[in-house]
Amino acid sequence: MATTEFPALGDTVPARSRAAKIERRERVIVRFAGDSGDGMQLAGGRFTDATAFFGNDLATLPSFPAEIRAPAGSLAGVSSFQIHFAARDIATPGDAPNVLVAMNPAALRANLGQLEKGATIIVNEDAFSTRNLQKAGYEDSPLDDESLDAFQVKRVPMTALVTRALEGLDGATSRDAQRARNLFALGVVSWLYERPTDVTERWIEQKFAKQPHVREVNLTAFRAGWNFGETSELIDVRYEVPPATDVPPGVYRNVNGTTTTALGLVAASIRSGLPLVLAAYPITPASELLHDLATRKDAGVRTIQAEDEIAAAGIALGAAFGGGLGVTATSGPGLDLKTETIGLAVALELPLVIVDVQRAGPSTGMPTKTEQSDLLSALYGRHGESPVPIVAASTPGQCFDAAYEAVRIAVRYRTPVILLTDLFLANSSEPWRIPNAASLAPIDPAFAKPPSNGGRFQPYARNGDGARPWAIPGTPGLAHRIGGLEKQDGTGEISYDSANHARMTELRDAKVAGIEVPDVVVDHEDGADVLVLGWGSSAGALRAGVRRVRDGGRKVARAHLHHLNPLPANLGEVLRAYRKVLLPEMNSGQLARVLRAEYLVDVTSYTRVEGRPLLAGEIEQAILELL
Amino acid sequence: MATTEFPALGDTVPARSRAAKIERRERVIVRFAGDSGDGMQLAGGRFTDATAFFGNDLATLPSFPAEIRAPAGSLAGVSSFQIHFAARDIATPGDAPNVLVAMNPAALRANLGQLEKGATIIVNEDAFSTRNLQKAGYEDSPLDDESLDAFQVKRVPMTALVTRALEGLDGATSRDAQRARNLFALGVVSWLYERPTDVTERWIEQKFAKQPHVREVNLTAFRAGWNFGETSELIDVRYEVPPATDVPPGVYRNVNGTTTTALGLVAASIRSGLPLVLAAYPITPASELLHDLATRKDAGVRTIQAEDEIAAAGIALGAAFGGGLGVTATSGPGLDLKTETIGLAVALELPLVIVDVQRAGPSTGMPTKTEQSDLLSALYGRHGESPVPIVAASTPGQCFDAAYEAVRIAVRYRTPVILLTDLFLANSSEPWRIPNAASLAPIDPAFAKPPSNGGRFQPYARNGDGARPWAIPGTPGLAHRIGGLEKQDGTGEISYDSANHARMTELRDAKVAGIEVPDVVVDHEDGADVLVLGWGSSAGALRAGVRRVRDGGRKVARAHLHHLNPLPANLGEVLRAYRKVLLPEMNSGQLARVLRAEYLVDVTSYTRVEGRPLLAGEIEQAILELL
Amino acid sequence: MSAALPLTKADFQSDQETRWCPGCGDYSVLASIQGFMPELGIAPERIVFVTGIGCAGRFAYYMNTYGMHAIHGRAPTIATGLAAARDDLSVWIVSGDGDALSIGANHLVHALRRNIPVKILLFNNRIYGLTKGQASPTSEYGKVTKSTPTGSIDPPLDALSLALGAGATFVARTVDRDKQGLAEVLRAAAQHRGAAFVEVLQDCPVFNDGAFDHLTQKEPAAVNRIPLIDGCPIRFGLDHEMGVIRDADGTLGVARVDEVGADRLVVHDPGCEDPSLAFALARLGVLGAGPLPLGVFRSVDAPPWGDGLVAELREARERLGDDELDALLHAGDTWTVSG
Amino acid sequence: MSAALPLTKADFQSDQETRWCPGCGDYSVLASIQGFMPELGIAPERIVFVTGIGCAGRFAYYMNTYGMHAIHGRAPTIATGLAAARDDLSVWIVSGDGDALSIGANHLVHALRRNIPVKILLFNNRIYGLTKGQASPTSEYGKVTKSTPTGSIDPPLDALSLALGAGATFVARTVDRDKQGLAEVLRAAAQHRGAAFVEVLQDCPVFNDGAFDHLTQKEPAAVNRIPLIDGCPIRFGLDHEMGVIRDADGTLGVARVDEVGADRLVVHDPGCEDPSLAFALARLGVLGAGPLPLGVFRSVDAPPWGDGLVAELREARERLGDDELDALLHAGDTWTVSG
Ligand SMILES: Cc1ncc(C[n+]2csc(CCOP(=O)(O)OP(=O)(O)O)c2C)c(N)n1
Ligand SMILES: Cc1ncc(C[n+]2csc(CCOP(=O)(O)OP(=O)(O)O)c2C)c(N)n1
Ligand code: SF4
Ligand code: SF4
Ligand SMILES: [Mg+2]
Ligand SMILES: [Mg+2]
Repeated sequence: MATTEFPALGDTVPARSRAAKIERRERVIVRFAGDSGDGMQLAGGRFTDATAFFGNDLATLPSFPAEIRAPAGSLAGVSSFQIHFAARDIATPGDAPNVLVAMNPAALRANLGQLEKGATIIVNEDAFSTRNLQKAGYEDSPLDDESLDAFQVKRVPMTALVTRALEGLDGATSRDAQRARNLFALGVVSWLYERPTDVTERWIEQKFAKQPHVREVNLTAFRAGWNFGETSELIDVRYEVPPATDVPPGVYRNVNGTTTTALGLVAASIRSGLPLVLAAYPITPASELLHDLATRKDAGVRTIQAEDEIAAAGIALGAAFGGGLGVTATSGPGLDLKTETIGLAVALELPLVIVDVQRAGPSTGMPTKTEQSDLLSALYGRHGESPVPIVAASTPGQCFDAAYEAVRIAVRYRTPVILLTDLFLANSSEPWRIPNAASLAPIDPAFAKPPSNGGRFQPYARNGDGARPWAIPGTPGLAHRIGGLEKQDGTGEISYDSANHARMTELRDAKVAGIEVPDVVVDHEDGADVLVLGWGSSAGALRAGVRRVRDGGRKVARAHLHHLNPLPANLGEVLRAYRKVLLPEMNSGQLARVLRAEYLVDVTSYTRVEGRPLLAGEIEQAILELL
Repeated sequence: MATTEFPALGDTVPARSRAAKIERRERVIVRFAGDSGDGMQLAGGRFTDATAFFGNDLATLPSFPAEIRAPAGSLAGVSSFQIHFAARDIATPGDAPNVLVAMNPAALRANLGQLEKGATIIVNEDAFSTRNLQKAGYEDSPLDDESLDAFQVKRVPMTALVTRALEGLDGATSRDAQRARNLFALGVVSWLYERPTDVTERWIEQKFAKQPHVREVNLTAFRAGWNFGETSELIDVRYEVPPATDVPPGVYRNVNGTTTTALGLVAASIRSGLPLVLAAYPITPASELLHDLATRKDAGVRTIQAEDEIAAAGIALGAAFGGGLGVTATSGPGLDLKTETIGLAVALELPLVIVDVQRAGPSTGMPTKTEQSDLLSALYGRHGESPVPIVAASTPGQCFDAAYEAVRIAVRYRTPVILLTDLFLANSSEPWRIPNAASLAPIDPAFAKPPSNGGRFQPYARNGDGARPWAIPGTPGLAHRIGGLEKQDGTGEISYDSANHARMTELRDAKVAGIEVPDVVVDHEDGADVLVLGWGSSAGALRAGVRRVRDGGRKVARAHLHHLNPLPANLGEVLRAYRKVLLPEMNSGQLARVLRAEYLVDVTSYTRVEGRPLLAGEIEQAILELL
Repeated sequence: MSAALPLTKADFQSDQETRWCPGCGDYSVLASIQGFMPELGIAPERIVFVTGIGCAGRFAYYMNTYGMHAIHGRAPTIATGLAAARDDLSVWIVSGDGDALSIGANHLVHALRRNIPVKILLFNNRIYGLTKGQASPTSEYGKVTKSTPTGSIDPPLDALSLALGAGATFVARTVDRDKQGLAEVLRAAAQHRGAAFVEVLQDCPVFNDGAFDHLTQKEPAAVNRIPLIDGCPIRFGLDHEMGVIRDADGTLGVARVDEVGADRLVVHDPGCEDPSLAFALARLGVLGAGPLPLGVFRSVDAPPWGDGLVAELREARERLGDDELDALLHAGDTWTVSG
Repeated sequence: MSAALPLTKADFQSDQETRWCPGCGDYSVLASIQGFMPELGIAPERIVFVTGIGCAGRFAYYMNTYGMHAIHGRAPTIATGLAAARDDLSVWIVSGDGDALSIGANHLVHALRRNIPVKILLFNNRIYGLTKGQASPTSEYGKVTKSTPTGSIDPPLDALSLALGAGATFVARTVDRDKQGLAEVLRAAAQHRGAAFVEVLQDCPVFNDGAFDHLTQKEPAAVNRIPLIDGCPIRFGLDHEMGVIRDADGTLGVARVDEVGADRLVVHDPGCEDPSLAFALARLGVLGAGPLPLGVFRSVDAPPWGDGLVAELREARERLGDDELDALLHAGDTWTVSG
């Protein structure tokens, strides 16, 4: 098999710098994989920062074991972090890794299937004990048979090397060596791709400023990894991935969708002056948003862990009634529980933002896997005629705009708004071009003022947007009572009148249907007669898939929806302008149903319900089949 | 104004039988209206029974004041009962009454608007006191101005007459007179339409067997009313509505949809041998089903008033897990709360029946008004890909079949089934041709048997229907664990595997899509190129509307859906066979969305969201506009 | 318009026609509360009534304050959100026994344990009124109702015991027809900083007529009401001839004072940190035919939920403008791509 | 196959790999319960474990009985339905502090007040484990967790107080590492006819490490465990030098026996009708650092919910065939239309 033997630990390697052959690469996909305890997320995160600094465009995708805690070394316990970086604008964390770092047999086995042929595998040889091999379900070591022939395997005795490196350090224990293996691996890969070391070292120094010992251990391990690359002949080529040039200018930061969603809400709160009250009940993956916002008291944010999702929705709605920016965040099962309260918000016509970080269903489903299968439930999951606007985020960075937009609509139109993101967006990261505050659209709460004329207040009178006054407690002269019973148009008093009910149903409907949303923009090419339409987190995969098709010299158009209710005014026209419309979704074709009903257009559904993001490759195939 | 003066109470009328002119009528609509306290529902109910016995076909519609208790004599406090009876098969409680019995000014005012021109109004003139007139918002008495000129008004001093009639009875109080006015009115109308008196008198005797005084009071009042018709010249014409001849032979009974739903469930329980466990949380109008089944312990029925709707669904599901026939019943807001548990049932693949007695939404809406606006929420109101079969009842009598069918599907396919009825079906009654037990389709629980071979039990293995085994606790050798997490195909063990999730999603989908449902039957006429399609309680109105159009010599086809998921296999073909498809719904066009998405057919929606049943007249109009 | 102080009962009466059944206990409670409100000296627009669904829930419409008639059982969640966003309002919840103890019990429990700054009034008529007469969690065992035609098989919940079990800092009980007792309890509740839980026994003449006659009809009331007075030995009866004592086994019981001696009487101490005393009193007369303690069972001062937090956050927010927002957005590692 | 009696621990071990974190208290509890089950002499297929969602919720998969891993907080409703349809099963609920006391508290309360024939085990680790470390309703005030980085502002709930407030007929507490204590409590719970509520204090080494060390580590445990023994004066401490007494104000406290005298010690009476005694004991040591009563707080025999009803209905049903169904369908006034 194609492995390079590493000189036995006995004969020491002279630490001379050697010039390894350098090859240029346009794009590279690296995946760090190990046991949950191996700190792969940290290694990946650091590598990402260095890469961002270096100026590559990138996209990352962490993958954690299922919420069930798994025994160390088992397949179920494997945790991985994938980064895709390139010299040009990229769209997804990538399909098949070019390099896999496998810290133990389970990590190797769990990830082998997704590697491209000829990929490089860097394994921690020391972890391939019989015990670990068994845990991973290996009869005998894959390092010793032909099973890895298709790959470039680099066997590195990381544990031994780290231990040796730490010998110099006094007080260093074997536990330290165990703990620091991930930084050794990070060092190796950083060397391999010529990542700047200072970024990582600075981070280590800051992070462990208060724990000098830990700091030293980590620094030593990281440098040992780098030097290993530098000195050993084991790895004979280095790869150069020049900085991206086609990225729009601006100040960037690397963020995942959870952070941007939080920032979008905070920005909306500050710009509108509305106190942000986030009420949530923990649930994977939405909990992260609660965790993030809970740290933002200094931004005036109040977070409340409610007793359940029903309470969380009620608390957010109560805050809105009081003139706050009421937000509640959850995932599938929690959305089910909030439906009755969302329906109340529809009747009350108060601003309320419901963030649904979608995960794989039905029922408890697969809580750590992604999916976009809550669309129909967001649209229709309430009894009665109960229209709710829906905004869907498309990339980690775009979550900021989506969250901000959701608030804008909720406040301007006095309505609950459901913001759909998903586990993939929440966890994966990309460089985000930071907007500046002043450029953000204003959000005016426009609270109702005390009547000058002393006239009778009409809580259900409507403005040009079809929105009613937001009259908050404490305002003299506006005291009024509202509830979930049908209301008299204008006065808001209880009414059981047939004609009035018909009219109110129509008014609620028209208000939502009339929300101003931008036209959908089509990335069209002359001659293209196939449109690839998408929504949500598949944006990246669709963009990449389309680009591959175009790189192959074929013509295809692309458009992505951020508003799912109401739909852009020009959408029908756009759909009819193409011979075929391909609509890939991570569900059984939910948006397709909506579009077919709305426009009677025979869109072609491409559905994958596998609890994973779509891949650029499969999209490319799907498109080619239509051309 | 066209009223006949009644001889002043002073000069007594000789009690000679006189032959009033008799006119023949094909169909008559009578509405009894009075204050909630006036016993109009009782009067109407008795009149209905007599009419049923007499052999007319009929349909009734009670209408109660909103759940808010209203002051006596106020408009909000008006309660009414409408009966439509005829010499031929009829379909609805009727649009505009020919006769209105108004026990007080409020009753008159509240109902006047719906009367046909020239209708007869029988008023209790004694109730037209200044106080009552004010309560009803009348400046001066409508009996004394021209406002009623368009009608035949019969002023009857009921209170005085009943009082006088009771004089003979010792111990009779003025309270008795008050209480018995409704039977007097019943007597008058019974005379007017030649209803058999014995039916009513027998009922009174049985009902008040234990209270001789009350019995006498009621009998006296009833007879007094009859004799009043017989003796006074006030009413100069009687109407004869000959027994219906085109009703299929069989044994009939007059029932509302609540009773038939209950009977359908009980029948399914007895035929299948499964213990019926109904768990519900009170809510208007679904509470009635709980009340009915709570009286059926002798049929082995267990009813449980749960702490909330979530618990009700969980209890029903728990009963199903234990091998019971788990049923839960609710209305709109309660359906919202059950969604998460229904989703669990989808994952567990256990039989469960959810009855949703629809009412006007959104939110609390109008709890005492009818609507069919929960369809989309029943179809899609759960996160994730979570398909659930849906059965919809069409008439009070048909609720029996619908309930039975829902159980059949749930048990055979091991799936939750949502049965949609509505407030109108639950409350209104019609003669029901009683099926006989032996003719009902068998329902076989087919519980899993202990493995003969001692082989390992596969809780998620599937049979030809795509259904899994129902292995109930207590069965040796089948002990297994199931839950809401995604399961390995076959073994049912927890699985996070992508391909398996895709496969399970597909299997769940295919199982529901593959449910055997009968083809939709079209009532077609040669040359008809317009199809009127309906679902749910509008069946009667559509049938009547279509008949009117045909009576007018125009051609139109009609079909009604009882299965909304899956839809009948031949539906697409049927829809495409017509130039236009008219789809009337008591919502904003929910089924229309489904059909458009499913078949890309441009169905024409006719929607009324007024919290009331559709009227034959408006359907007739809608059809004519399409012809 | 902001009603000029001093306020009158009229300032708290809305223009909505009350729609309860004739003789409903809710009328008395409404009148008492409207009559009491001026005492608070809080302008009507600073007062909010949040109610659940039920006859009791209609209360919101009749108060000329801000009000929300929410959904069934969820009023405490709405009130919690209101208290999380605002610290300048007087928030009141009105709920029924089904609303608060059946579908809404979870929210009640957590509102109490968090000690939300809100007054919670539970109108307990031991029946479901609005839905026309089903059993409620407080209906007696064996009770025949529309939903339990052969008698309920569920033992009833005791609202006070549950509230105390949840850690409520203020717990009281009164009856609809006792105008004065109601006012006293409301006064105490209004002064309490945290969550004040008040059970109001309320007659439903239509579906559970006379459930509390023994506490409201002149004659029996004098015998059956056990008034709880802070710092006083607990006595009751026509001439206070009865009293509450602690038996040898530690439980509470009633006895004739002349038989046991006045010094054996339990002295009422609502301020006691340990809720056990209040709990024992609650168990002394769980709703039934016999004598029942009325008044304030427990009143312990404790910081309300998130005390001062609203103000703290307001100040934080007021310091923030576009510049601070920009800083926030740029937090962490950033880099610049120049065009 | 139906395991032939006598049963062994192995008969209750499923083939599923346990997936808790190393050192999780759930392992000890699982082992104890699997070890105890044979005692019941009930065939595994007649036993059902219904669990909620959470680490505790995974318990169902590891018992070789029938089991349902339901949805979050709803296990009591499933178990209630099971008990409503079947009277020949031994039904157990396993739940966590978030599952039972946060989202599921309402169902817990009603299952207890109804006295459903089911054993309810609440694994209380005072944290949300499965969702990776947020505060739970039993987390201490001020606790720093992922969801409360600046410290929780919610005072904790006490599971036992809530259960007693709900009218529970059987209430007990034990700790994960106390194999014997756990078995004793399970034994008592198994014998109880109605709803038996057992709080199991459970260590979560990953997110709330050592929360109960003072009750599990040899040294402090001897000092901090207050064993409750039916009919005995309540004593504890290394040489039983400490005891529980009732203070003048009626509340319970601890004191040195030699100082107060043995005869002043409270004698434990779990069978007392009045739950006040048990409640006082629960308040004596609400979860904290100090001494804590362990064992059976309350055990009062009362008819379980719907006692005999399942059998009664079964018999009714068994009398019904097509003829009876026909009669049922024809009930009331009918008439015949002949063709
Ligand atoms: C989610 C939901 N479930 C059920 C109902 C129906 N409902 C309205 S009020 C009520 C209970 C009323 O009883 P209670 O709370 O005691 O108030 P009361 O009418 O007795 O004052 C119920 C079950 C509802 N409106 N919403
Ligand atoms: C409806 C719903 N909301 C939230 C969740 C997420 N969730 C799973 S377990 C859990 C709480 C776990 O805490 P606990 O009940 O104490 O059990 P533990 O893990 O500590 O044993 C939560 C919030 C869920 N699965 N379903
Ligand atoms: S039903 Fe009872 S509680 Fe409701 S308004 Fe009528 S009397 Fe009052
Ligand atoms: S998170 Fe805590 S409770 Fe859950 S398995 Fe791990 S140690 Fe046990
Ligand atoms: Mg009530
Ligand atoms: Mg926990």
